[in-house]
Amino acid sequence: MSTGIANTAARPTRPPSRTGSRGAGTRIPLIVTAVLLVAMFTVGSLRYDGFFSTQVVLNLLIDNAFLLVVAVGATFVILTGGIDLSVGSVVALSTMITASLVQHQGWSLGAAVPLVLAIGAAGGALMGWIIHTFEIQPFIVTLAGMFLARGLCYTISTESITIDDPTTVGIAQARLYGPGGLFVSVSVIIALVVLLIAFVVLHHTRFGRGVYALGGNETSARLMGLPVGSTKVAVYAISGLCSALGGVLMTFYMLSGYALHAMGMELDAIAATVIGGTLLTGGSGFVLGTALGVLVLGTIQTVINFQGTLSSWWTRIVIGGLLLVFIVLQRLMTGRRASTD
Amino acid sequence: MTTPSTPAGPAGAAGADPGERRPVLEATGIRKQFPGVLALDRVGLRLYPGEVHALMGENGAGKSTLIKVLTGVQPADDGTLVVDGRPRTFADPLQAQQAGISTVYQEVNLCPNISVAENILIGREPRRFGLVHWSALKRRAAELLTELDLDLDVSSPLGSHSLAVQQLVAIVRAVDLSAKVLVLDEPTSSLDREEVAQLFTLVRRLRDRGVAILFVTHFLDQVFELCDRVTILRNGRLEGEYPIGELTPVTLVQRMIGGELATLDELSEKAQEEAAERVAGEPFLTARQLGRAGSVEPYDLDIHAGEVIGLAGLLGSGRTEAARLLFGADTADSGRVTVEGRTAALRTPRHAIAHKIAFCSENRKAEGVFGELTIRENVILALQAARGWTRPLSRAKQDELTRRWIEALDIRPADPEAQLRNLSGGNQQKVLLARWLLTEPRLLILDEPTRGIDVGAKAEIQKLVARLAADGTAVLFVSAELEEVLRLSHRVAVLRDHRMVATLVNDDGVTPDRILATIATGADS
Amino acid sequence: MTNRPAVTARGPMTRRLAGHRLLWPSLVLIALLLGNLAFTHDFFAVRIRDGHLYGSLVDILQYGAPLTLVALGMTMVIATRGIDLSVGSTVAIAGALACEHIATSSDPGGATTVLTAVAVALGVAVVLGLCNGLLVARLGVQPIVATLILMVAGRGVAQLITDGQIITVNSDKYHMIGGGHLLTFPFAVLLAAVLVALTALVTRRSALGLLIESVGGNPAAGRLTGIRAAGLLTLVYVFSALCAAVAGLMISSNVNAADGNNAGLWIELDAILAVVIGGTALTGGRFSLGGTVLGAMIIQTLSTTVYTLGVPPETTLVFKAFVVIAVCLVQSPVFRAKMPRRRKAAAPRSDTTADAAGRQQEARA
Amino acid sequence: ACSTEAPDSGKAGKGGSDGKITLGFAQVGAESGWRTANTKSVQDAAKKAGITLKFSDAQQKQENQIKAIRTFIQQKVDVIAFSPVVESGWDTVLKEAKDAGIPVILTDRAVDSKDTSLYKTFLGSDFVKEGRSAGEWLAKEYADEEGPVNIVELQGTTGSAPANDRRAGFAEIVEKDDKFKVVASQTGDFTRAKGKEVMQAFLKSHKDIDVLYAHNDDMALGAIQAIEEAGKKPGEDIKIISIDGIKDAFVAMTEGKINVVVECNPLLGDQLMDLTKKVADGQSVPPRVETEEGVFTQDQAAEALPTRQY
Ligand SMILES: Nc1ncnc2c1ncn2[C@@H]1O[C@H](COP(=O)(O)OP(=O)(O)OP(=O)(O)O)[C@@H](O)[C@H]1O
Ligand SMILES: Nc1ncnc2c1ncn2[C@@H]1O[C@H](COP(=O)(O)OP(=O)(O)OP(=O)(O)O)[C@@H](O)[C@H]1O
Ligand SMILES: [Mg+2]
Ligand SMILES: [Mg+2]
Repeated sequence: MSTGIANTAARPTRPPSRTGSRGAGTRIPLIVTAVLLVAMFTVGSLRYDGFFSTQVVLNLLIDNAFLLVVAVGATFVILTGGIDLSVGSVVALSTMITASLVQHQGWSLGAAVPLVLAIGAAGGALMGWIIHTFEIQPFIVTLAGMFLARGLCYTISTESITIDDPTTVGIAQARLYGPGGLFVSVSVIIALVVLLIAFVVLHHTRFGRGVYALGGNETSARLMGLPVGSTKVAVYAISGLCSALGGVLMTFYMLSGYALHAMGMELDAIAATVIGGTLLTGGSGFVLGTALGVLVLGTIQTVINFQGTLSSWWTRIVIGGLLLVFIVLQRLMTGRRASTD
Repeated sequence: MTTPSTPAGPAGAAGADPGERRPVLEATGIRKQFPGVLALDRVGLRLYPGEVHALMGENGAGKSTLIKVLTGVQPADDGTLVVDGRPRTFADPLQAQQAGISTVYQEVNLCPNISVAENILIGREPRRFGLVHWSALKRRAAELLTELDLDLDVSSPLGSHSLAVQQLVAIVRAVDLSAKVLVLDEPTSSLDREEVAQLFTLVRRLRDRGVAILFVTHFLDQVFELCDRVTILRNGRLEGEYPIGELTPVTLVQRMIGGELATLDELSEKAQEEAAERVAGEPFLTARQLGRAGSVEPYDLDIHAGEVIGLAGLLGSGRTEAARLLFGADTADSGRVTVEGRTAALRTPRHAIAHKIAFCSENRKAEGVFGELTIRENVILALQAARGWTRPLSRAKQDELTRRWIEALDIRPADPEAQLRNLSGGNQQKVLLARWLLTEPRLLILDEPTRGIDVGAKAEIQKLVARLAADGTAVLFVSAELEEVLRLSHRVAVLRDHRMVATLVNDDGVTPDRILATIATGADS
Repeated sequence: MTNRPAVTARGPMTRRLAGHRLLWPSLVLIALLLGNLAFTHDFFAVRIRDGHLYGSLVDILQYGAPLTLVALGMTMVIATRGIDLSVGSTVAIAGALACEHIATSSDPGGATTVLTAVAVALGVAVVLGLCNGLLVARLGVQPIVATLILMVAGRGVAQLITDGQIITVNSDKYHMIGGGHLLTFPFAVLLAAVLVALTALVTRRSALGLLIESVGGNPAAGRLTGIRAAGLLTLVYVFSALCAAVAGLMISSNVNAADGNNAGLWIELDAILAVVIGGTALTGGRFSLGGTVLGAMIIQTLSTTVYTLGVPPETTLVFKAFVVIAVCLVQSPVFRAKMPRRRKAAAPRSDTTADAAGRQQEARA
Repeated sequence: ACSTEAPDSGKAGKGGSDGKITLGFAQVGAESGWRTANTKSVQDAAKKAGITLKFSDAQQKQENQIKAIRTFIQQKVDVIAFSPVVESGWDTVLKEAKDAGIPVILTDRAVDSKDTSLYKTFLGSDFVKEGRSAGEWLAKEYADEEGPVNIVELQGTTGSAPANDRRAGFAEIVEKDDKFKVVASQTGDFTRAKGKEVMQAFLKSHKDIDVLYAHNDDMALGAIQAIEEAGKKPGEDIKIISIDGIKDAFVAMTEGKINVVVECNPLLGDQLMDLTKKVADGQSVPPRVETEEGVFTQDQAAEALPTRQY
């Protein structure tokens, strides 16, 4: 079988250009999204008085801290090719449990929050376990989870529960001031920390790489000897945990627990993730993209609020329109055409 | 041989001196029933440390199933497995790996979305402070790749590499595990002789270290070159276990198929005789300066009706990519194609299909099969797509066509309604061939059409190609197996480094060595 | 060649297995209906009142009709690996357009008015479907975001049409679509049945169904096989929008009013659920129209059950959650295999995992 | 640097120089005809009163409303008004408004803040009272009759404030008398379609329904169709009580299909503009201004119908 030809001579050298562009290719959508976000912000600043200020950017973070945390959790699940529809309801349930424990049962916040986080993580893990063990589509299992969590909210109370516990109020209203009177809330810090942790976990731990592998091809991941089952359970647990934490942040934001909080937030979270460049089929995407996605949604909202002349229906149409423009530009600028023709 | 279900019979005792040594892996009485198919019927297998053991059998004989059952991918219905003297059952591949059995499964089972380095080392990445140590990871992966003499950008995503490269990466991954048993299920199916040689060096090294290697292949010469003993399966049953010295290629094939195999030699003679006459006349298709930046440099090619053109080259030389341009699977960014004298824009596969060009991709798993659909549906799909959805083939017609091709290619199971993903690898390949043959193309582009196909069927397919050419179909034939290319082709186009360096008329003077020399020097000497 | 007999024995068996696919959804539906019977003894009673059928079962069919239609369109979209979130908005837009047209016309009761109203609604639905199709098939936007755009904006459009009001119409002809009767049968049920039957006929008698399943099953292979994926994708999104529009007409005509904000709210979730319960996987490929119909009926029966049992609204969702999960578990072959009685059948497990993941793999290639 | 400049320039552009008042109004959404009428009333009144209106629609989400209020603060409007989605959870953002020196007016629904200095006044209706009025009408209507009176209730969206309050107010009265029995109570999501669907199921599972209490007119209108299709006469076989008072309900009342409607008036635009001007001027305003609302029975319906604006 030996050919008598020197390996090095015959070995094809690949054109280097190809390698270079492919490596960067995965990051292009992220850059494009960021550029478009800046562009959108610039247009807003030109159009509206008071838009061009650092505090507006910070408000974007203050107002979307909980969504960011929830979307980060959703990103883990989506990266494995799954989906978690329960996040919005779990957020609501967490606000409800926190509020009722603190307000009605007289628990301290320090005791209530860990319990809520544990419940969220356990609920997520349970869903992940069902999905994995019985091979049921994640859509249905998490839809049932969505029903269950929302239903449990109602069984706790159909009324909203106001929190006036001083610690909670204190944390909620605490403002961390920076130079120039700029401020952020505690939630913003928490959300950014979560984002950072998620980034490190996804890109620098075995578990995180397993998440990508699982999303790339589940059968292969199994055959490669990766712990597919526990990874799956873990991503849903993380999603549950993030939702619960998002719920806690929302409790701070609203200082109340309410069964109708976070209605439809699962769609916002999924949309933010997908706008941020993560593929719904799994295996490809960045958690930083998700953060950009959240900011895109938030900026659209801010633009609408600054406009201030839109009727209810025009509000919706314009949100849809801005989203459309954004998505289409994003598509055209990343330059990838559909694989179909 | 007469008592196939007891591997400890006379054949085993006469092995390549397993002697008193204890088998590192011993399976007995393995049974595996799929709905409607008894894939394994009381099969046994013994592997001794330091041997290379071939597992042979026709397509669908049960080789892959046996491997999956042994490594915990699928549970067995019955049977025992003893590893290192301890009875074991593996619930998943991870447990098998932990017990020292490392496996390369048939088809590439890696994750295309993550980098080459990670595919090699995922699950056991080097870590620092609990975090993945990226630079060490890349360094280690690159080191491992050099063992197979591969020089890749290890941080590029695996999916951007050709199937052959992916197959090598899968092997590298498996070898790295400090395994006692290494199982290779058709690892050489898309490799060139160059890579095969490298793989064999590696395998021998491992064998000398005392690793037991189970090797599945359809290449007889590889078996005789490398293996010490052979276990043969036939139709899910154990045919027997033999030291390689007891067998000749002919007897091996006889045991596999339970009959005689017609020889192929007359084919090549014929091809060579006809070479000159086929090239005469107007070409069916001409390509002028057809190329694509970063993939193939512009090339010229004429293909005549009734002519078989082989593409030869080394791994990654651009054969696949050259062929894809002619089908519009990748869009060319330079050059011009004419079909029957008229300019044709082959921008998408549909354009090409409209010109009666067919293309059978080398990557059957990703670009070929529709696993959920039945054999019948897979077979008629290209024809149906060409007709459009409003003109469905009648069911009777579908059944008739499917049955015809099931018979012609001996596809098993012969049930048109069987789901494709349940077919063995070789049988899936046959279904793909049937799909395109059915469309009666004027130009048939076959990229590694005999990948994973057993000896018998390979001969059938080669004959079929020759017959098609005789009937006026032009064929572009890409194969890693040079002998096969030479046997069939009237002319051979040679690629090197993504460039077409020569087109040789396949007369008496063309030998594998001459082609290899052409590749090495970049020109026909 | 010794195992050939076993292979040939497979023919009739596969056919029986195909029948099995709908077995579990059917059993679930029957169980739910029987559960109702236990609480309301004349639950199955169907009488003739005012010359048409009257009874709980009839209600389930009638209210299930719009959901069935939406789910019908959704099935085709999901078979191509897509998802259509915009159906709820399309429902609202269609109802709003038709009612607006009738309410502002000089002859609200006239047949031509109603016919043009229907035509306008369906025409606009085609445009909406084309928009979705364009984004997905031509621009390659992920279906969930592509249709999210219309989901958000569409409801605004519906409200723009109705000016945020609920438009009441008084037109017996229009009421026919969703609330009328034909030969004692609810017209909506007949309409839905005809549309389902037509869809089944067209997809299965022509090659459409096969091509859709191929595109959904392995897009990369589909491209190389010469399937016109873009055309098919556009087609299914248009079809989905059309189905949603008909459902929208039914819903608005049933209550003689168009409600831009609430009509079809969250119907996309119910529809997807119906499709999934019916056995079509969200990963695309094989689809089952029969399963979808059963799924829609299960969901509608579940709602009716909630009313019949008098489950308080606060616990309704908890109840639904448990039923949904029970339905899924019963349908899951793995779960059934793991039930103590049938231990050894645990085999399919790894196969099914492999399948699902295998499909995902193909998607990416 | 930009952040310190922006507020000043904003201030200069707004209320300060041209003397026009800017009102930021954060609406709940457009979930019903009632709400749309409410929005329209506010918009029209603002135009009439020469007030610049910054309108924001929260799509029924509290978080959106909070965001909108933050934006108003950022834009330095003169007065903020909003209809809270729900009573609770406003303290933080209201405090920010207070810190920014922007007065707040609540419309339509109160908030439950302990700190009443966070807002200047409340303008709107009392949902509990509406429920009570409905119950009182029923008690009076059946004062002389023997029991039992079987009531079915169509609730609004589960958990929403009007649904909770209207239910509670009604129950408060009805529970005083044993003859009243609420035999079934389900949510109809405030919509006609759901109202009809649920009523149809009620009619099948309960044979002897005397009274229907619907939390809004739309559900009642849907239920009427179901009752008619079941061959019964709405308003006679089954008495119907409803809340809101939209035009269609009055039409139904004149046809004898609804017995009584408790009004919940959305037209508080003019009152709101008055309050806005006063608050912007720094005048003192009463802490609670209730809108004028009535209870309409069938005999009053015909006469009131022409004056209904929505
Ligand atoms: N999941 C499955 N369901 C049903 N039948 C199956 C399944 N997997 C394998 N089979 C059948 O089992 C038999 C053995 O298949 P296997 O893949 O082991 O063959 P093989 O010897 O590896 O063939 P090849 O050389 O073509 O790879 C075949 O008839 C195949 O159709
Ligand atoms: N720079 C590169 N980085 C990664 N992959 C590359 C690069 N250049 C080429 N490739 C891959 O190598 C392959 C080029 O070789 P191609 O597959 O056409 O060759 P081939 O002769 O058919 O070899 P093979 O036997 O590997 O199929 C392509 O599949 C392409 O994806
Ligand atoms: Mg095999
Ligand atoms: Mg190749």
